[in-house]
Amino acid sequence: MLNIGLLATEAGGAAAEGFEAGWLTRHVWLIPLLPVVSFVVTLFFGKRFKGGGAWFGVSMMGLALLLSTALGVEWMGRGHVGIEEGQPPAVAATYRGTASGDQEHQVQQVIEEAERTGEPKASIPGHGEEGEEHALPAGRFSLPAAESGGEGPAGEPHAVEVRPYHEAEAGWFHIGPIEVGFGFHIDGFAVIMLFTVSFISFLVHLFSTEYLRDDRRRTHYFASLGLFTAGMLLMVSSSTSLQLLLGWEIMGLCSFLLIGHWWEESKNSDAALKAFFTTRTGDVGLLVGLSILFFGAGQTFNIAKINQQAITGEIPRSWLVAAAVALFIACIGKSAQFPLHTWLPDAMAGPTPASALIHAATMVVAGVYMVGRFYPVFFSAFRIANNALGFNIIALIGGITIIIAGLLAFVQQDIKKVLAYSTVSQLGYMVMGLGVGAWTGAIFHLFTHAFFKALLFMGAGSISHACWHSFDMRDFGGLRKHMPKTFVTFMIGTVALMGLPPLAGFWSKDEILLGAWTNGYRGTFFLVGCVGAALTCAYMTRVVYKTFWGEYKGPQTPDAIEHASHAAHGHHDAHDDAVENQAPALVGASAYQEGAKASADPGVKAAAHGTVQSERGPHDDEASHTADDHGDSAHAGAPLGGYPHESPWPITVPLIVLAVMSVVAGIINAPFFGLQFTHFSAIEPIVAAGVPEPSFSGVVAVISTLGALAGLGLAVAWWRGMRFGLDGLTRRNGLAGAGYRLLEQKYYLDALYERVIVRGIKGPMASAAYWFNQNVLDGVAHGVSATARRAATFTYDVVDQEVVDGTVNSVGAGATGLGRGFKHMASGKVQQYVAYLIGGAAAGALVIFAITFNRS
Amino acid sequence: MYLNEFLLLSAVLFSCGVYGVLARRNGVLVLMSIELILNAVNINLVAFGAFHGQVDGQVFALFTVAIAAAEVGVGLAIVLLIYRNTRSIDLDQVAQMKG
Amino acid sequence: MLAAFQAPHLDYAALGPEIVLTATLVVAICVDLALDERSKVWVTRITGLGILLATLPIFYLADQGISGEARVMFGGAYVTDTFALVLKALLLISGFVVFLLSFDYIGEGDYYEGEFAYMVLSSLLGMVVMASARDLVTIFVALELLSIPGYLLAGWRKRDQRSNEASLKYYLLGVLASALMLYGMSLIYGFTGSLVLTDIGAKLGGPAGDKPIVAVAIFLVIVGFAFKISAVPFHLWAPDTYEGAPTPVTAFLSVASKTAGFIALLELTFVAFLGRGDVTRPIFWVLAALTMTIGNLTALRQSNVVRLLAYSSVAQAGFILVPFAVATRDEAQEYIGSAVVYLLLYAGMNLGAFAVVIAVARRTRSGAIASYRGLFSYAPGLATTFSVFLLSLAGIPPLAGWYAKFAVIRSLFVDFSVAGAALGIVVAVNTAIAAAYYLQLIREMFFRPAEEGVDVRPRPHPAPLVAALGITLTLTVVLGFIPGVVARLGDLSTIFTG
Amino acid sequence: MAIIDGNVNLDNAVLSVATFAPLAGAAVLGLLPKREEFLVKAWALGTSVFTLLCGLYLVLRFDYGNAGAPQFERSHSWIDVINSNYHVFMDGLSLPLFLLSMVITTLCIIYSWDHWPEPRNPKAFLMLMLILETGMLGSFIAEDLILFFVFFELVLLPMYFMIGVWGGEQRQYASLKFFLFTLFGSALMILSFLALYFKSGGAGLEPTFDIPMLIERGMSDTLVRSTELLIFGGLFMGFAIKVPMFPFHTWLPDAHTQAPTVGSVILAAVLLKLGTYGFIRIAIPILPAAAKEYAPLIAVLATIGIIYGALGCLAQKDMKRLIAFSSVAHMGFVMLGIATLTDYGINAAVFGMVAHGLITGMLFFVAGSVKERFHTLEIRRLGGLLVQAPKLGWILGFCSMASLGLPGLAGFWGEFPAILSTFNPAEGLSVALFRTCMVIASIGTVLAAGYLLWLFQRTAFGTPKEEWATTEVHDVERPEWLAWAPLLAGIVLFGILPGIVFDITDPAVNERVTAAVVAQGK
Repeated sequence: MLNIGLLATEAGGAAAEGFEAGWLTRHVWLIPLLPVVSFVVTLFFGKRFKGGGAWFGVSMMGLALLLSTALGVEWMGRGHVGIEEGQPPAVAATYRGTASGDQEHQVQQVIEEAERTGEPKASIPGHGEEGEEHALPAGRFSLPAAESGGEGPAGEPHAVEVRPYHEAEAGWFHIGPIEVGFGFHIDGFAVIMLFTVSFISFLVHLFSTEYLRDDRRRTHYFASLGLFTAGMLLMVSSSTSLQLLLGWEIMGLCSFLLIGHWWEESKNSDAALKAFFTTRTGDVGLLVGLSILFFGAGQTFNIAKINQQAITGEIPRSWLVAAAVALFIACIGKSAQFPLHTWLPDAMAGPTPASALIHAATMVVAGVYMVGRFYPVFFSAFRIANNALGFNIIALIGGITIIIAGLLAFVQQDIKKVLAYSTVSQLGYMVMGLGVGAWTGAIFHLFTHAFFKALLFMGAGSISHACWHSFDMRDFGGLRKHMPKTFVTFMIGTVALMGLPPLAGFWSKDEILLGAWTNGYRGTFFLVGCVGAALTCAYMTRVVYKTFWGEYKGPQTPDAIEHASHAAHGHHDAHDDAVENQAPALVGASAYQEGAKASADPGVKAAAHGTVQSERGPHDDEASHTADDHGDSAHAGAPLGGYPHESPWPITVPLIVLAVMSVVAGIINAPFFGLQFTHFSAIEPIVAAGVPEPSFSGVVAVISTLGALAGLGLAVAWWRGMRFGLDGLTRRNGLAGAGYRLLEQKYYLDALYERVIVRGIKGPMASAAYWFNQNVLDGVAHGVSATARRAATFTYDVVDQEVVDGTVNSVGAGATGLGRGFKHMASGKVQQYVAYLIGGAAAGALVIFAITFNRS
Repeated sequence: MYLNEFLLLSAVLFSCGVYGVLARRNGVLVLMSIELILNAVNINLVAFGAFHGQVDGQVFALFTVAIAAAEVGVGLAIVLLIYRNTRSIDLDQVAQMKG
Repeated sequence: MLAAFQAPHLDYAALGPEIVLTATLVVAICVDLALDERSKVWVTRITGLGILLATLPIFYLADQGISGEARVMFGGAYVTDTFALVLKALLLISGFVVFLLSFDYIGEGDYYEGEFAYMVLSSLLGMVVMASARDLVTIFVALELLSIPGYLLAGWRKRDQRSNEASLKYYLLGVLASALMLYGMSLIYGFTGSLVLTDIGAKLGGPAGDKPIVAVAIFLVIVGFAFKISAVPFHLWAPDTYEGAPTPVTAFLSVASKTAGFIALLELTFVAFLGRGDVTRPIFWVLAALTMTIGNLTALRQSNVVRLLAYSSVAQAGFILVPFAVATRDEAQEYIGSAVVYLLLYAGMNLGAFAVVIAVARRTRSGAIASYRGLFSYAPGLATTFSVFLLSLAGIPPLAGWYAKFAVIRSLFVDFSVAGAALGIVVAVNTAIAAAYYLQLIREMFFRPAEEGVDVRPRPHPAPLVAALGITLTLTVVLGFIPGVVARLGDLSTIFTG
Repeated sequence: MAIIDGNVNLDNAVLSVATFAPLAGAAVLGLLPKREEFLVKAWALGTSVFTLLCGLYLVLRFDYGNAGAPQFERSHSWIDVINSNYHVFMDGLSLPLFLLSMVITTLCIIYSWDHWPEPRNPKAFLMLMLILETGMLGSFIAEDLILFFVFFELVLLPMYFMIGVWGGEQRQYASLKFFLFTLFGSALMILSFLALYFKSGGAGLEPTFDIPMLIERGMSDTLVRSTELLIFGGLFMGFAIKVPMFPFHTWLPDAHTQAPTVGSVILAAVLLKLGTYGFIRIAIPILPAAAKEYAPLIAVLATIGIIYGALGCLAQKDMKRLIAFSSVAHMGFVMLGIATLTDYGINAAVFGMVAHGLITGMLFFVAGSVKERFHTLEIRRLGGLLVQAPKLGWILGFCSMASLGLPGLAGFWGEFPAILSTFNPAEGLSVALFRTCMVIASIGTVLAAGYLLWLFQRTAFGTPKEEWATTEVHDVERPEWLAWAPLLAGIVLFGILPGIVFDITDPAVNERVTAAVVAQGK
């Protein structure tokens, strides 16, 4: 009756005839399980471990990384094995379609064939214990590269080797007539995501061991990291949409926990709330969309089935459109697309490694992943390959996001916020890529972006670690001399992000642009992409220049340190009062000063705890709980002599590894490297859906690179002092000034909205802004909660307490009033009683007489 | 037989009794008015008995007479009791309890 | 000229309870005369015993009667059928509980014990006779036999002006009501030529009953008993009398006397008047609706517990009238059953409520609702018991009262009609209103702290009172869970209709 | 006519024993001396544990392969004049709620061990709790309308006293409101029961109160439609007030806010379910045609309830009142599921009931413990709970997350499937209307996140307010752990393995509820 033996499912009966799934493919559940174990163990027993359970998490993630790498290798190898070993695949046909009209027919054939032969029913429905495996036979599909008119140079069709998927499902529960399964769907997309996520997560874990060494809630932090990773891994490997939702929401929870990790300050908890609330707003779309697809696809949560039916047109197109729009709303929320992007920069309130994780490989790419996963739905719904309108909502939102986020990045002083907007912008690329049909480009960009964005965030963390936990670029400068490793790796990340060849970003960005080019978006989204690339180069130049060039401008003496971190002190002390009876006096200004003196080696960190630790032992667990630190603000005493220092190995090693990846990740799909990425991109539903697969185009590459270089050149020139007569433009020219302010105020998305709603005053932007807010941005977290609270107060005070309650109460009052009236009847005088008696009798008699008299 | 005349007489007596009960403040007079009502009933019963040629009506009337005597006896006792306690037989004075 | 006197057939078994009661009455008077002041308590004991003894013939008869036929005497004027048996048992047991209540109440006050005992006994005798009376004369005699001692009992505390007032009001209105009733009876006799209910019933169904004046006559008879059951607008005596009379007497009046009134109404309605159901149904409909509603609403505003219970019992009468308001001849048994079920359950809970009032008054010497404040904190047992009765009166399951309410509501559906449905709504609304004032009392006892200066020491209660509480409490709780017993009794109570 | 089931075996007996054991325990408790407090507490705990063991025995003996069929059935003549029987059985619909009631009562007694509301009177308090338990248990197994009614109402009194005697400042108002609302509803309900009874007779059939028999007789086919609608209307009022549905919900926030902690827990965890259970067990299967007519109304009211409850929450300044209002929203999801009249919807509803019982019960426990420590529940005055009592704070966070429907925790399985099912209501219902409701209801989930997180942020995050800065606050204590651990475990367990509930309820929903609806459509 119970499905407790859930995960112990083994492929019941024979696997598909075409090939045999490798051991890891069949046991892929191990990968998400490891971080779950890490989470549970760390949460409940972490405090008993040395280091608060951090190293347990690191090792679990290391293991997960190993497994997922092995899985990747197995996956890449398997397809070849299947075919080379000569087991004739049940369906191994090569379609060469030339006319796009034929294609749909062909695809249907493929699917039908596949269904007939490739789907062994390994389980009897209703027996939850048994698993169900689907594995589509391998086949070779060849599809026309560009459907949309053969304009591009990539019109030549080329053969793509399709990787079938492997699916293992166990019964989870029954509801209604269907059995909902819990299982894993392994195809190239899932494999590459598993790898990326475990890779980044492992490095983030490692990085955090140092970065949050003395954090008070280190254990919680690592537990959350574990759960977060588990959520993402579960999501990318899930076979059902329900499970996808599960992973999706777990991430939402963990982002809440991580962003709000230092919840003592309301700024942080506000940001956490905002993140959760905004993404949750988008989730409405997910709930609705999944429901539509569930019924549309004949009551199934199975993603593969939904995709198949979306391709074959079994789901009515109107349903598909509704579902696609709904799902895309979820993507807007989760992947921080315009106009729900505002939570993401705020989310920088969390610890930097967590930001790296959120922004590089998990949370924010979940939306993109989801769209990619359900791509056949979107593809059919919006007719992406063959769109008469010339645009669709996905590409549009993506494009807008690229530009507006890119512009915002220019006016940020906080290095993390620049990176945050950069993330938003890059996510815009991915979304736009999906919108223009460059599926491979989008997920490839997702893959490469993970490395260099993680690198940049961790680099920023490293810088901040060295500079008294400031993230303000005005405090930096000239750091290339002090932090060579960080500098070099950061530079690599920057160049990768800029999309300059031959680093990773180039290859993936190029594919997206190529898609836009070949799929008929040459005049619009291709252009947007190039402008975006130029913007990226420019603002990253700004960051690099402000951080690494020039002179160091940060505080240099302990006095200044104390001053700088004074604000942070106030509440720390309050904490210590409450926490575990440790003497708060020990942690204070004197602690910092003494610590600074006592610490002989600038490389050994955490001198700030000198006093406390010397009393209780430097590695005492208790001490690290007490000692007041919140990572970011607590290591303020570290740099001696007034200058920043290079970070220790747990920080630099991840940087170096990521730098290497940022260099090589792009190459794997380079034409000269044999397009190895097709192992992961040429997956069954995508190919079947007829998503075009353009081949490399030199023209596009040159144009995009030129665009990027233009941006870079201008920016470098600017920072070298060439002002082009633009200096002070914002002061001189009203329009430019307004533009600047617009950026500075983040398009007034947050600020104006709050001002208008909360204060109920019509601001200077008056009706236009009000209209904008009311109609366009109703989802923005603050606005909704303010309106809701207002409405709630009204409903509660007026409707509930007055009307509904009032009615009830007045009925009661009426009853007692009547009672009072009747009470007067009994006056106490006996003859009055007699009168009532006689009167009643007489009246009654008369009435009765009259009535009966009439009748008779 | 003129039944209607008897009935009319009875009705008039009945009405007089009712009037007395309602209008008189004196307890004893109220008791007497009640006697009037009961006698109206008796006239009815006897008249109907005769009309039907039965003794039933007269038997009932006898019962009524007897019981009326008992009732009035009890009534007088109560009025006396009140008189002893309040030195008044004005029924309007007897109104301590109300509501 | 006398026809040869033929002694009527006397069924001594059927007259058993009456004979035992009469004998007890005689013995009590004699004993009272013989004993000196200190031994007067024996009179009460003998009376109590007599009442218990009087139930024995009922059990014997029940054993015979359930399968056998009704025993008819005096040409149909006196009938012992299952209906009579059930209600006689009810009356006797109620009477016995009243005795338990008054045992110490009368003993502790400076009252006349012997007289009290046989006054109650005579009244009880009248009631028992009423249960068997099936002609107008017998009904009238029974009514007066049960009423006249009642007038005297109400004024039992003769030095107390309130008691005098209670007595006077009860008396005056009672006499007037019986006068109206008699007038109505005389008219009915005139138009049907018979005093026996079955004959009247037969005639009223025919052309003789078609005259308007007959309808008026029926109404007047009903008014006479409407007074007895304190139906609005003939209820005004009840609160004052209940308040002024000694509490055990009040209990007696509100339960036994009211039951007797309903017995007469049941007999009259279902045997004699249903031929003119078109007349009785509207009368009872209006009476029921008015009685429930006004009784309940007025009760909301009371500040004295006894008055509150008085109005509550007015309202309860309204509920009992519901089956009358929709009664038809075809399904007569359903309606009689509902009313009987209500009477049976009502007796237990209402007597219990008065028993608690007596017990509380022993401590606080007050009947004000305010004096019940915080009762739970110093007398949790009494408070809990009282709430059981009150909630039962409110009809809250699983206390017995729910089935009473259920039974009358159910009767509305037997022959579904619009009028019935309308009355159903009235009943539903009234149930909620009634709950409000019962809860008000509970609130005082449970939710509020006791006032300063209240004697909060535990105090023992006299055994008879405890016994009375025990009996009523047990019945109220147990019958709530197994209402089938009462339902069965109601179902068995068939009135002999010739 | 009495149906006497000759097959009296141990299992059947245990079902009745489990139901009446608390009542018997309460009776014995009444005889124990009030001063022997330990004895009193131990006896009460022993009784509830015994009951729970009986329940567990039944859970073990339950035939899961046949969850839709009546099990442990027992029928004994009760009030034979009206053909009402003591007919009880357990099936997949009853089992989860039956067990939930037992568990919650036992945990409440454990929690109460050291937390007695003022005026302190453990004996009376525990007696009420045990009486309450019998009422709850009986309601979930009664298969006779009259029997159901008696148990349904049996619950009313103890709760009334619990609120009235041990409640907060406005306890008198709240308890009276609770009582009168419910009483009004049940008055209409009993009218409908009677109408069903009389209408079920005729054509050689004896009228009956027996629920399965009424379902079998297909009342929807024999009744005139207008009559049927009236009867359903009565049932609707009775159950909707208990649920409570908008706009009959106003008693709920008051009752919850004023009730003592344990009272709130029982009220939220079990009592509200009596209403929804009534819909599923009685109203819909007996009168499926009328249910279809009413379904749009129910759906709309449920949707309004979801939004309205959430808005109500956002306006609250008091933690407990906020949680109370959240019940309105959550029960809205349950009712929305029911309104679809589909397998999905009703399964979701049953799951929602269980989940809401666990989660909101837990939230009320936490609120009670916060109140005990800070003597206030005013959100403005609280803050930094995570600093002063981190475990308590995180439990609050956990429950908030569960309550807002986070997948992987129990709340999700009541919420998402309900939304899902609304997309595709039963045949014959307005698709457009239901889909609109679906979208609005899903917005409700966002609002839920809003108010719960806002609550959590304001109370648990940040630093303690000045007035509590020096207060010694103890973290979760042993009785609290003992009482809470099963609930917390349940929330996770049901969240991960929803099949535990769905697999039991699904056959029952199919066979006992939707079968009637589907048959009606043909």
